[in-house]
Amino acid sequence: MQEFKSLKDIPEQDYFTGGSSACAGCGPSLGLKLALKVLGPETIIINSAGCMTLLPLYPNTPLKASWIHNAIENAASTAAGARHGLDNLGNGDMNVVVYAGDGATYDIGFASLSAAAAKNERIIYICYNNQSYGNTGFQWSTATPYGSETKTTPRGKENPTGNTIVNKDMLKIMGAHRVYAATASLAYPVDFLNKLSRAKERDGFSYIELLGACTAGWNYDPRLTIKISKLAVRCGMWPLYEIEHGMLNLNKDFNELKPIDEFLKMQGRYRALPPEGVERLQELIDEHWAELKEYNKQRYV
Amino acid sequence: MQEFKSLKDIPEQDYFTGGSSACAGCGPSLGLKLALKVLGPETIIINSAGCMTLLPLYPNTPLKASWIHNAIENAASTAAGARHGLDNLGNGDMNVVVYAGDGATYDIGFASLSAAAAKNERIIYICYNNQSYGNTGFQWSTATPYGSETKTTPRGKENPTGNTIVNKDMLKIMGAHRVYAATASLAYPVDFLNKLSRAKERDGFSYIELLGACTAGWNYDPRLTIKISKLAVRCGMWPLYEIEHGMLNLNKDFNELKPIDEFLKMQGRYRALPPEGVERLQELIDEHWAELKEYNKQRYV
Amino acid sequence: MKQTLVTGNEAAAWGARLVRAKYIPNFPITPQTECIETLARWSADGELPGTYFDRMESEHSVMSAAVGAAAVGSRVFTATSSQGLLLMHEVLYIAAGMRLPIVMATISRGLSAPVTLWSDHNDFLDQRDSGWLMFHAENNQEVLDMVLQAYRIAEDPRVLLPAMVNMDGYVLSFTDEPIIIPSPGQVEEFLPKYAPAHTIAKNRPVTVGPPVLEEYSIFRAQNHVASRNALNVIEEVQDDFEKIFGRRYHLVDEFMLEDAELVLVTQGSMSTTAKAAILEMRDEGIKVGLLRLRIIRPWPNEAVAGALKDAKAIAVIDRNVAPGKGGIMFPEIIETLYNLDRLPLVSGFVVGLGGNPQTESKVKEITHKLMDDLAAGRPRMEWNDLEEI
Amino acid sequence: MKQTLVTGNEAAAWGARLVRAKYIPNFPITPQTECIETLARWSADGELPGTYFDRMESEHSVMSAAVGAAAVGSRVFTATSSQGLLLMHEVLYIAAGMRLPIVMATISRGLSAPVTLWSDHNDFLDQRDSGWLMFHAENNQEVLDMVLQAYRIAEDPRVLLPAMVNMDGYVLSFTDEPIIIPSPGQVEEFLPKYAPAHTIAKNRPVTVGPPVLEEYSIFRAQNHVASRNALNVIEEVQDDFEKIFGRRYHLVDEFMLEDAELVLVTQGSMSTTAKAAILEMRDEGIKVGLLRLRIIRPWPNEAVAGALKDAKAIAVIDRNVAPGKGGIMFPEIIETLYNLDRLPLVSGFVVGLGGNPQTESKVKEITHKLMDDLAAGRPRMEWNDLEEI
Amino acid sequence: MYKIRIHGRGGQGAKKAAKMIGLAAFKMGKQVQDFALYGAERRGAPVMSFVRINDDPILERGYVDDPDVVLVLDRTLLDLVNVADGLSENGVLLVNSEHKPDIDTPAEVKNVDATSIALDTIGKPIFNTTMLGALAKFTNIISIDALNWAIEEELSKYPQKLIEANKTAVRKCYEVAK
Amino acid sequence: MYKIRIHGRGGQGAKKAAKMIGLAAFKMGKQVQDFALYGAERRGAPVMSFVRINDDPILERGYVDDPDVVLVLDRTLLDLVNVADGLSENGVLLVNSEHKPDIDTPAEVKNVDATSIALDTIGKPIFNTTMLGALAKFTNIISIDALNWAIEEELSKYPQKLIEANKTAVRKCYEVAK
Amino acid sequence: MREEEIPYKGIEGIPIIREPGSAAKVNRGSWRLVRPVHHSEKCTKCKICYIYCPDAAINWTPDGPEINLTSCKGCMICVEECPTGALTEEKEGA
Amino acid sequence: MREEEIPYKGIEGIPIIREPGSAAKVNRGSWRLVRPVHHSEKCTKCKICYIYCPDAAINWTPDGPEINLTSCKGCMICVEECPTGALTEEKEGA
Ligand SMILES: Cc1ncc(C[n+]2csc(CCOP(=O)(O)OP(=O)(O)O)c2C)c(N)n1
Ligand SMILES: Cc1ncc(C[n+]2csc(CCOP(=O)(O)OP(=O)(O)O)c2C)c(N)n1
Ligand code: SF4
Ligand code: SF4
Ligand code: SF4
Ligand code: SF4
Ligand code: SF4
Ligand code: SF4
Ligand SMILES: [Mg+2]
Ligand SMILES: [Mg+2]
Repeated sequence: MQEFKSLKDIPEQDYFTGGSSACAGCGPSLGLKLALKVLGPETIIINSAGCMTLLPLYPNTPLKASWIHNAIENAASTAAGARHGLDNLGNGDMNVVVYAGDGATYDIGFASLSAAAAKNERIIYICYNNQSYGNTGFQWSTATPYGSETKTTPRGKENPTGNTIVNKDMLKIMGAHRVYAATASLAYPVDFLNKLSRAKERDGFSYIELLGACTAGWNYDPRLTIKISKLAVRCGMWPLYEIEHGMLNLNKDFNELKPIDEFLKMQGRYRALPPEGVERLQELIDEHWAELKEYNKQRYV
Repeated sequence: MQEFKSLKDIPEQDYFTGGSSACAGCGPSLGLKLALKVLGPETIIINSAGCMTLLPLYPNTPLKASWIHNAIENAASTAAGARHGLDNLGNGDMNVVVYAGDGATYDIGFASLSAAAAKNERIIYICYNNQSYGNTGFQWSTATPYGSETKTTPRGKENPTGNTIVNKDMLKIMGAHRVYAATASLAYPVDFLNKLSRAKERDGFSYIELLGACTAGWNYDPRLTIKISKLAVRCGMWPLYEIEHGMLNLNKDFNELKPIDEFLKMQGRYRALPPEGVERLQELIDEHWAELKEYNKQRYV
Repeated sequence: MKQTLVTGNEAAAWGARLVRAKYIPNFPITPQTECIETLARWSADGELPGTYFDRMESEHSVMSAAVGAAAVGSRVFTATSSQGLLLMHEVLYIAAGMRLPIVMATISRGLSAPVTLWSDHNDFLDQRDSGWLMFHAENNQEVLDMVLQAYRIAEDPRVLLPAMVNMDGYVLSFTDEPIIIPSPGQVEEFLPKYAPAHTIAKNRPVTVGPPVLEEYSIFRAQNHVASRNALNVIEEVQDDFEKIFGRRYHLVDEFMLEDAELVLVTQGSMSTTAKAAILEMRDEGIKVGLLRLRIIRPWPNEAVAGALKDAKAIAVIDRNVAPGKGGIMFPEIIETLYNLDRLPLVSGFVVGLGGNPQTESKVKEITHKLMDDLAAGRPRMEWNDLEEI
Repeated sequence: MKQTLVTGNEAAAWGARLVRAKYIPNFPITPQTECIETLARWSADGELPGTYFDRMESEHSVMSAAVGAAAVGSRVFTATSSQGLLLMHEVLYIAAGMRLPIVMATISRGLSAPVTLWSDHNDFLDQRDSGWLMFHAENNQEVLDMVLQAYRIAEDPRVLLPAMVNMDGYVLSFTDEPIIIPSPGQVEEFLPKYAPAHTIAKNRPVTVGPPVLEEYSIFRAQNHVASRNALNVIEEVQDDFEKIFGRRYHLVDEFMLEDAELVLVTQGSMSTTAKAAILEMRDEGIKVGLLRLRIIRPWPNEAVAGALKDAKAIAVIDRNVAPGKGGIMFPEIIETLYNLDRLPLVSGFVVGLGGNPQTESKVKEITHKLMDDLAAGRPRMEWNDLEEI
Repeated sequence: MYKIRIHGRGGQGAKKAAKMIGLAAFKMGKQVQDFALYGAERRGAPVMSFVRINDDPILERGYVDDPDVVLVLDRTLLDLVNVADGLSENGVLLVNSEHKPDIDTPAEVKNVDATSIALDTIGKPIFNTTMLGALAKFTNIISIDALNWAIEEELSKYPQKLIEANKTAVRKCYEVAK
Repeated sequence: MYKIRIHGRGGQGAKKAAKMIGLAAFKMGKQVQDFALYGAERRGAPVMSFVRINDDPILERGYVDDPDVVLVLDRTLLDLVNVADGLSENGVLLVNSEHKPDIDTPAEVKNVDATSIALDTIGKPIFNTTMLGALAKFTNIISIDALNWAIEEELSKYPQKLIEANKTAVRKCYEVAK
Repeated sequence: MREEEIPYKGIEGIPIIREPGSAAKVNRGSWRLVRPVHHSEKCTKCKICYIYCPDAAINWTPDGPEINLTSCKGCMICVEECPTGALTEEKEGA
Repeated sequence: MREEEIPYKGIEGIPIIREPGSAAKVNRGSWRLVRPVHHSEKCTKCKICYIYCPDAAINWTPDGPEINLTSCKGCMICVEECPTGALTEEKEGA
């Protein structure tokens, strides 16, 4: 297994170019660029309809690897087909990697994902989570955090909170599928690429969820993509951890979390979240963090 | 909350009649009959395509409650619609109850189920699990246990084991959705009905999974439906437990499990499972049981 | 009458608001998003009292939830496009078979693969066997009016079928046009409370969606007859509609057909451009007119035949294609003409796939080609927008 | 030649086995189950070396996985019916748009709601805009032969489109008939290894399924042309097929048409019964013949027109219905006749929905009605199987 | 064309019996077609299956409502189903029963105690195959040899012992039937 | 018919500007139509929007390729896009710029420094509304009153202060433009 | 039937079932190969048979279980589960 | 074009992209309002800017980062993240 110790270790070879129509400063694009450094050109990225679908735009693509966009709800099953197709043709050494949004993953494509995981297909499933249906203009998904405004959870006279539904605990759910499941952050590329590198060696299904900071949807200055990604980790909004065989491993531990406020005020989507909302969100984060601390290095799910 | 202490407590009123085309001795039919005793006539059963779909056959139905069969993959979303439809028309006191097979629940309808759970819709979701696609003639689902023969996992020269995939741990997965999740058995009707009774009072989503012994598919004499259901519990194949707020509660504890062999030899589907297969299955059961024992009354997921 | 500048998406949302739809399950897809976002805003602002705005996990689930709510007697609205419409395809048949008068705005967009975001009519027409009533608007006013009428027609006891109101993506959905938005009182007068007799209610246990044996043909026939009934209901409704709103619609939209020798048959927003082109061609002395199909199901056979019977040549302009076959409406038009005494020449044109704009000059080109065909006595099958090939 | 008694489902499974399909994603649905169960048994017994039999979680996923495997150059087979076919509807368009020559057996069954398990053709015909090649077999031998031919046609570089082979549920799928099962060697001679140039491979990175802008029409046109190309390929293939297997098929199946004044147009297994009825009616001196549509897409326009051009009256027998419209094949037949010099009278019959059996006496009744229509000079639209109404 | 209808109950192998008749006739060079009525073939539920046998290709499809022979696998069905439906005076109605049942039909009614024969020979009530012996005896449409072949073909996945027992049962039934 | 095309960059409000022109003209009793080119309206990406204004119902649809007026919200676009495309000698090309740009077009070229005006009056570079003041000045197609109404209508969800500031910016721009 | 002659049947033409429990009248006794017979003298009225009958073919009466032979499919669960032997199996048509 | 005249374009008529990385030639510099400027004297070659550029618009060379202005959309991540101030922001077209 390739292991990276620092930024300097990260391969200099890129299999991703500029020229896409993603927003300037797009987090998910960066995630894919980084991932391909580990995955290399003999990789098929299976993409679900979402922002990333517009990376290639006929007749051009920024990818130096292969790509299949089928539909929004079927990345995992498309990947299973590609996997077995390759294996039967003697190309078992090619990587089959899903790169799917949170809407595709948590919602519309979840049956397909769950089945591929249950069957332990040899696939790496990366969910780039921008906490919304980004490509359609930022609507609510079950990955949208409490208190976030989206186009379908706008604040209004009768509902100042925006989204009132607590997002699915996908890591736990995937952990309960007995697969390798991990979170990752753009601000911790070494950690991300090590997880990928590990997933690549596994003889089965791996699920990696990358927080995909989204300048357009979260409504922040694109220059802040990395800062916000880091802050998400630091304030416990996006803890870095992994689950394998039900055991929890907290990758970045902190004695104290930064208050969520700092994270919120950088982003338009939380503008006007009333103080009660902020409090409630802080509570949810604290509870989750406490749970992670308590079960670190233990059976978790 | 209505609570039952013994068989004698169980209501004498039935909202289910004979005359269906289910097999003689059908476990899932019995489950529905029992459930309706607690649910009563102001209940809408939302059914996914499966064996139970044939209970009503135009122009007759054994139900004295309402029924919607929409398709196979959408019981939970149909139920969500019915729930909100009723609520908006001032019929919030009617029960909306899914009665869906394991194939519909674990596989094709899982995205729909997961979303309704994530949104904590006020629905009782009962999965009657006959460990296969029963209505189509007993094919494999992700609920099929290791070692079972089905029509799509037949034993053969190259594969004497039949099904080699360990079934999804659905209780844990649903527990990770932060809802009430419980198993139930036909041989423990008091336990089953108490769980239902409790679910009925909850202001949110409940998931109850009932082992639905299937005379035709499991290939046993119909008279044994209750015996087999009881044995499944006694040998740890189908432990009775519930999860709420992540806490585990083992409803029937035993000092020692009966060996699985006893359960297997009653059923045609395990006939010819080689000894290694039986051993592996026993191992899986023992591991699961040990886990349940260890985490009883503690945070489990 | 209040006139306001709104997009087609907003017009559809206004329709849902005015009919007091009680349940709005939804899932986003370009170019439908603005419609549901408008409803989300209204909902958050308390402007849709008693209505539940339900964010679902897929369009399959949207239509499933719609069926669930309609089966308990709720008035339901939703909207979708393209892949979303295809994903709910299975459930569309079910909703119609159950005879549940759900109304859905469809915002047309071409189908994958390859992916396009722009409009053509393949997604909408793909539903033409499903049993739904299918209406297609030309402009934003018609979008709103059609939603209002759709509920009235769909909920009529002689019909009881779900209805789709289609608008072209972008060209209508994202274009502001001034339209008259009626008052809630007017709409209430036009469309009373929905009080179905065949759905589940308290003290009325019903089994919805059972299997059947030989009776299957009968139920299918009833679905068919109910749809045919809608033709009368549609005409009937116009009196009330005109009385209340001052506007009136017909089974088909006839434009300068009285003396037309050449007729263009169109659908949706491209009809507007075609009308402009026709006005100009009329100035040049070309006797050309237009028939706009605004109702696809039930198929208004007699109205179409009546409108076309005097034409010498007809261009059926299909903004869609069935690969291996051709334009989808082409055979339906031909069928409608087949038993006329004198048969016009009919040429087929496949145009505007994946949003290729249909300009006036393209319409003129088609008309001239049709004139050539008439002169040569030989119809053609033509594809537009392939210049780059 | 080995002849064996097999069901239609088994015949399709034999097809998949003989073509050495490498990947078989599947999901059970009545009446398709026996087909995949047969393959499951063979797979467990090691009789499908190098083939992966993949139990999926839904038909949507089945077709998605099929696309995934085909996109990396694998030869793929699957089978489904009814609700399953509708659930994968969205992905069918995608598979065709991507030009992936997947072959799928469809086992026709009526659509919900209400639920029926029995056969009609609504599920199959619902796919007619999807871009797939669509073949419909009359008996079990044709099922097997069509699967073999489907791969050869679909994989031809002039075509590169997925293909459906339809059989009627129960009537074929569950009926044993003696058929000739060719040897693996013969099939290998007929159908070489699949070696596509447009799919992903080692050292050949390809982007499959990107969004496009204006080029959309071009790709749709290419899908159309590829499908039209198949008409030639189908005819070409017959020589090889006959050489190797000793049988030959045509674009359409003509039965006693030479001097027929009355023609019945049918599809699928009911054609067999109709042929029996025709033989008897011929004995009575009635000049009746039959045209069986065995290829629906691409639409064999000229073959159909050629076969029908001398008829005086035609009964289009549709085992399907588009509610609000009528029989689905009716307009396509009419369209095909429209430019003939002399137009036959055409009546439409909707029959056999939800499996209502089409007996010889029903066929005779239809023929007599057609004679009445001819005498009266007035076509009709008729529904069978509504006696109980 | 020769048409056979079989009445049985779910679980009694009416479908298998039809297939075996088909196989046997096919072996004898005939064109054949066999199938079962679908629906609720639940254990115990009355079911039917059908066979058509012909020299030329078979152009008929669907249920057989004018059978030449009717086989009734389970005597208790006589009270529930009109098994004689469509039988003419040339027809044969063959019932698995100890005693000749009293049935109102123009056809010839025959009986054979296939259940006992099966219990004696196979040791299990596999009367669906067993009864085919009587069919061979009464109709000439299939020979015992062809039946033996059909049994081997259809039961090829089972132990040879069982196959032989089935053959014995069929032969015994052929001999006993009168 | 009067046709307007607006060039801007994703994030600069070209679509909103078109809507406001539409609203203003509509207020003045005209038939109107406004829409934006769809595609990648990513921040910074060159985008367009369109308005049609007419006395009679508008029968044209689709992009405007023969505009009467073109508005350019961002001077840097001049190097990237042929903003003058389709303009005739009767047309007006109005650019948000300190200096009169040098553009090869038969149309009249005007400039106004809407960005500075916006910064002065609104305190933010909201130059899309601001520029409409100049449009009113140069074209007579919309009045300042109608624009004020449009601003109130379109910004009704925002604080009154912002609305007033926008109005001031528009008036200022109207006055300054020449 | 000519298309134009098909009558519209209103609510009767909609595939719903409006008579709850109507299946009770369907004779599923025809599936039975064996039947349960009740012997009240041995019966303790424990209700076990009543609870476990999957076809609700056992009515509970003050006198104990009453078997409804229209609905009883003869699965023998009641016989199997009866703790006292108060239910026995008998061959049908014997 | 008459239907019968539409040419069949073989593989060229299939919607796939066969030139990997072809988007590199697309000018996304047109989106830029500000541009990053590199000052080698301050650069420690820490690679941070290179790693974090979402558009792979920074090539890594032995001399440190090299900005590709065809691809750079001007997001300013590199400027923001550069720990030494070796990258600065400059207005486009100024
Ligand atoms: C069946 C279907 N429904 C809806 C859409 C519209 N759609 C395209 S992208 C998208 C958003 C997907 O969200 P996510 O998976 O989170 O990816 P993101 O856009 O955020 O990158 C949606 C809803 C679609 N393509 N297909
Ligand atoms: C989309 C779709 N695919 C397949 C089917 C066929 N089908 C009907 S019932 C059934 C089995 C369902 O299994 P399960 O949910 O476990 O219920 P069971 O039959 O075991 O009661 C299947 C696959 C269907 N009705 N719809
Ligand atoms: S909307 Fe968000 S995720 Fe999508 S391209 Fe823009 S920044 Fe990236
Ligand atoms: S197959 Fe099993 S679940 Fe289905 S009706 Fe029979 S016993 Fe019940
Ligand atoms: S189970 Fe036996 S003892 Fe108990 S009530 Fe029934 S018959 Fe009586
Ligand atoms: S035999 Fe079975 S169906 Fe009959 S009463 Fe007993 S339990 Fe019920
Ligand atoms: S981040 Fe700054 S210091 Fe580091 S390599 Fe880039 S320019 Fe040099
Ligand atoms: S400004 Fe953004 S796009 Fe340009 S080089 Fe820096 S990080 Fe890359
Ligand atoms: Mg997202
Ligand atoms: Mg099941």
